Amino acid sequence: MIPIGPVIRLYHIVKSYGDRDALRDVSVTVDKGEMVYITGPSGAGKSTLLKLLYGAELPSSGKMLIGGVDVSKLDRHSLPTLRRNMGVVFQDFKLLPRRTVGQNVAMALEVIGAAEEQVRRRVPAVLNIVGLRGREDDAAGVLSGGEKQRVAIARAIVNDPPILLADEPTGNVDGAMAVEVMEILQAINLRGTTVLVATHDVGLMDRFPYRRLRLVDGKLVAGAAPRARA
Amino acid sequence: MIPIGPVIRLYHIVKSYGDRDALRDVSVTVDKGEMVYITGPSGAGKSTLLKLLYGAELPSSGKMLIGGVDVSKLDRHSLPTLRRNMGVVFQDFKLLPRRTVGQNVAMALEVIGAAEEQVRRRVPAVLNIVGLRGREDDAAGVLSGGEKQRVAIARAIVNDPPILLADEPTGNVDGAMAVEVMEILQAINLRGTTVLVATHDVGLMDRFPYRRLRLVDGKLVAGAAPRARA
Amino acid sequence: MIGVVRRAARGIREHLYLFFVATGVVAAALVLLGTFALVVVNLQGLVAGWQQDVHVSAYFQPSLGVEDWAEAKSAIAGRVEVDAVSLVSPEEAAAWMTERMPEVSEVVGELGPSALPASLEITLRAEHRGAEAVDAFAESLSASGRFAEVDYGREWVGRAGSFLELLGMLGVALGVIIAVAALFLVGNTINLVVLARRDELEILRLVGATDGYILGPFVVEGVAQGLLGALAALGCLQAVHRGLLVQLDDILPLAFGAESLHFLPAGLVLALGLGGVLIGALPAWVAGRRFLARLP
Amino acid sequence: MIGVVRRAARGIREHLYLFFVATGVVAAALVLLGTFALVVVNLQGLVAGWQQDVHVSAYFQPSLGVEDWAEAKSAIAGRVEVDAVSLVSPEEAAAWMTERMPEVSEVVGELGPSALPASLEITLRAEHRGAEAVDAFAESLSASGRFAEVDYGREWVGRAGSFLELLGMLGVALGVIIAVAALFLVGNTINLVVLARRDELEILRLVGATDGYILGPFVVEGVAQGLLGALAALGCLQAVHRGLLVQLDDILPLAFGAESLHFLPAGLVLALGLGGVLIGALPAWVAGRRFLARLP
Ligand SMILES: Nc1ncnc2c1ncn2[C@@H]1O[C@H](COP(=O)(O)OP(=O)(O)OP(=O)(O)O)[C@@H](O)[C@H]1O
Ligand SMILES: Nc1ncnc2c1ncn2[C@@H]1O[C@H](COP(=O)(O)OP(=O)(O)OP(=O)(O)O)[C@@H](O)[C@H]1O
Ligand SMILES: [Mg+2]
Ligand SMILES: [Mg+2]
Repeated sequence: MIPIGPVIRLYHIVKSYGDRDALRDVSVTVDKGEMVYITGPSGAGKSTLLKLLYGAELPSSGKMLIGGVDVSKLDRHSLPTLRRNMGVVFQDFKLLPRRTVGQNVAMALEVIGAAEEQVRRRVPAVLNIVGLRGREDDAAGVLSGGEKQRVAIARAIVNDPPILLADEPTGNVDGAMAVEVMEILQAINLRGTTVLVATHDVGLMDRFPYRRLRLVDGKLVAGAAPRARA
Repeated sequence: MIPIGPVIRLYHIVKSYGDRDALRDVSVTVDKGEMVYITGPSGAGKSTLLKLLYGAELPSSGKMLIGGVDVSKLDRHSLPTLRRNMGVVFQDFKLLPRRTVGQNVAMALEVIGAAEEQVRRRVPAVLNIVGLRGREDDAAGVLSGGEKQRVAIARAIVNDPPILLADEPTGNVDGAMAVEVMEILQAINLRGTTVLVATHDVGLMDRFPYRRLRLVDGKLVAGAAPRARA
Repeated sequence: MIGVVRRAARGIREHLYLFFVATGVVAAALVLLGTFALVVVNLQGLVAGWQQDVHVSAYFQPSLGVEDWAEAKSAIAGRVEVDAVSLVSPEEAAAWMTERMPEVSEVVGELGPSALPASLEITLRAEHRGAEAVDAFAESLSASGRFAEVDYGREWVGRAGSFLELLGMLGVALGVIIAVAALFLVGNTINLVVLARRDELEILRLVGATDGYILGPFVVEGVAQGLLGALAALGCLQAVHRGLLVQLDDILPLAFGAESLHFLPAGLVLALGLGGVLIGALPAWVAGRRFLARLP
Repeated sequence: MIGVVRRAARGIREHLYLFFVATGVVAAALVLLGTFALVVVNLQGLVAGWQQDVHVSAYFQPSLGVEDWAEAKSAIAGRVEVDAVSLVSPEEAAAWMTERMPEVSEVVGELGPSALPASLEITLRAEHRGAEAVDAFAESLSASGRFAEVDYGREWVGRAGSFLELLGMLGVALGVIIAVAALFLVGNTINLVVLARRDELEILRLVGATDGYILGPFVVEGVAQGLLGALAALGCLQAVHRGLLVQLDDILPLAFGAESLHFLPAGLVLALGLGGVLIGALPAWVAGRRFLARLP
């Protein structure tokens, strides 16, 4: 893993909802190929930070560059391009309950126009990685919480995105499975993907030590810059 | 906490979905006023067990008594009575996103016909307990994951139910908050409420030691009977 | 009771869009039904008006005199079918003919005032203006032996009568089609509204609400939708009616004689309101119940 | 392209209920429009048939003879307004009168065959049967000085004409009302369908789908809804048509003469199909786009 310059740069980002500030003056740099935690207590702004990165929200002020592109004022027609270059594990999964596990995962390949043959090959492969081999044809809606979470992870990694954002990807799985999930993310990171993981599992962060961006009440209190430069 | 006999009794409960068995021959007794963990890996059947208890699913076979009433074949018109005597923290929260936090919590009081004055008194009180004082008028849909989870807890405890079922109530909160949540559940248990908590947080179970019903692949592998009798 | 209404009001506020869609659909359904009723009521009035032109002319035998004429007139005036009878003397007949048929006026003039027979002009009551009733009536006059000829524009009676019958049938057929379509459309909409609010129903049920507790405000909202929809529909219908009146100002007198377009009679207006409440509340109740029945 | 259709098929399978609701609403809208068109087409045919009864009778001056009559006939036959002209000789007129007005037949008989004037019976082309056109035509005949009298049932011409005009206006008014209601109803339904599928749209957008990728299958589903709805509507309309034919079998000949009920002309059937596709696909596109525009 050779850092080759920043891929994500945030300058003085503020995000307010009415009179509540979810993020206050956050400036962060993430290098290409880095793996970074976003941590902090409930309501600190972790998910909000990720939402800004995948364009679900626009910052109230400040500037945001992803791969050199200013995404702080991206119009909605450029968003799909940004999102095709990102895998996102949503905190609430965002699966389609009536589609099968396989179809939910395939979705991320279909929207980028992947060939059918590639879909047939990749989908079972990633389901195998997250331990859901054989569940391909079950409706996503009937899965257990932890199973849904793993489908969400499978969908986020199926098209080998350059950037992976994971919002509490181990919140619904037991300790052993959480370690497995972290190992999956680590393996992806080792292949060159930039990985941002929002989590509050201190044990896990201790076991897999990477830089921690710590948010408290919307303020970044630690980990603003890559370790080498800090 | 004086155990005064079993309030929940399960005899050879089986729950199958098609050819998948979520629960296989589970027999369990829970005493009145007890606090019990339901644990096991992802997909082991924890949520399914709770769903049977609050009547969201009927068992495929076996017998289930709650407070002496056979609920294994309860018709749907008797379900409301059962549910009014239970607080449930759902794994996916089940909040109404467009209603305010206060309204979501008040809902559990309104359905039992509580007086308006009681609603005005109890709702802020429980929101205070779960650390959401001042968020009463925010729409539930805009809350962070951990905040939603705490609203769900507040709703489950607002009407002081004799039985409390909590499905992974600490999955979306950080360590310190998880301890707080456990302390809340403990306090409620100390007031006489029977509490069942599905969780896979081993650290928490070690810190708050109660009986553990351990499910693996739908089979109960430990903790079938209260400690005193086991 | 107050609780139900308050919860219904909250439901409306929270789902304002859904409420207005449902209200709009109820209104649209009622506008269709009401417009249809408006047209039927007016066309029936129109054709019934034409039917008033149906007269039976009974020409006396030349052998009868003034006294016989008067006697026959009062006898016929006493019959249930008869609305009015007037006697046309030979002089009046000649005058009428001279006016209406100028080409034969000379001939009539040459023949003198009593060349044409005296006759009775009989108007029948509305219930007895059907082709068959008129046939039977004319037959009975002929059978009395007093008249040389009984005449009543058989063709015209038949045409207006069967047109009225046709309108009646069309009215029933179209009415049924429109009513079925209206019910179907409102039912569907309410179903979709229930679908859009499925989470709410499911969650209420999970926290221990009874079916009645959940359905109560739903039905109240349905009543509100129905009432508002009916009001909106009446407004639209009034506008249509006014618009037509203005447009048809110069045509109407020709087609209707002195008559004008009617608005719906009060009974139908009331029916529209009640219908609105019904097609607002009933599907809400049915759809809500059906959805709840599927929940555990 | 194949991908879009396949995804549309999947969308239909996954939301079969929504698909059939939308199709049903399109069908209901088209049945309303089609029934309306059916009624208008047939009533217009009916009243136009009545208008054919409009004849202008022009009675020659007594001073003119057979040759003048023939000359006038061919001159008038050459005019653009005129469809057909026939000459009624005094003998024919007498025969007609004897038949139609038996009460004066004796009188006519006494006067001999040439007592009545010769006349021309003129039928006008359909475009020239309006009250004003007939007025003008009659005027021009009178002005020629050849005729002692020009007669044309002014009242009847006016009545049929203004009834036709009334129908036309009613037709436009009702057509607009029904069309607006239909669009409103279909639009609402599709909006509700989009609402029911909002999660799908939102999630597709979140994983990087473009608006086009999301809307494509949506519009294809709309086309399918429209086509199926139009087919169903045509089936219903045929059934209504048949049903009316059976019901009206005995009434029609009286009201229409030899005529019968028409089904919609091919052009209107085609319009119905296209209209179905349009009101199926267009609101799907509009509603989908509007919903997507609100998503980040
Ligand atoms: N749309 C919104 N409107 C108003 N407030 C919002 C909105 N979205 C988020 N917030 C608030 O912003 C704060 C940060 O939310 P965020 O979801 O980023 O927290 P988080 O760090 O992810 O917490 P958790 O660990 O509980 O998921 C919370 O207090 C939340 O209530
Ligand atoms: N309606 C259903 N149809 C089919 N399979 C189901 C259904 N509900 C649950 N299952 C399966 O039953 C198993 C047990 O599910 P359950 O939700 O009880 O697991 P859990 O112990 O709560 O897991 P987690 O910790 O991930 O929440 C899972 O494999 C799940 O996929
Ligand atoms: Mg979060
Ligand atoms: Mg579970």
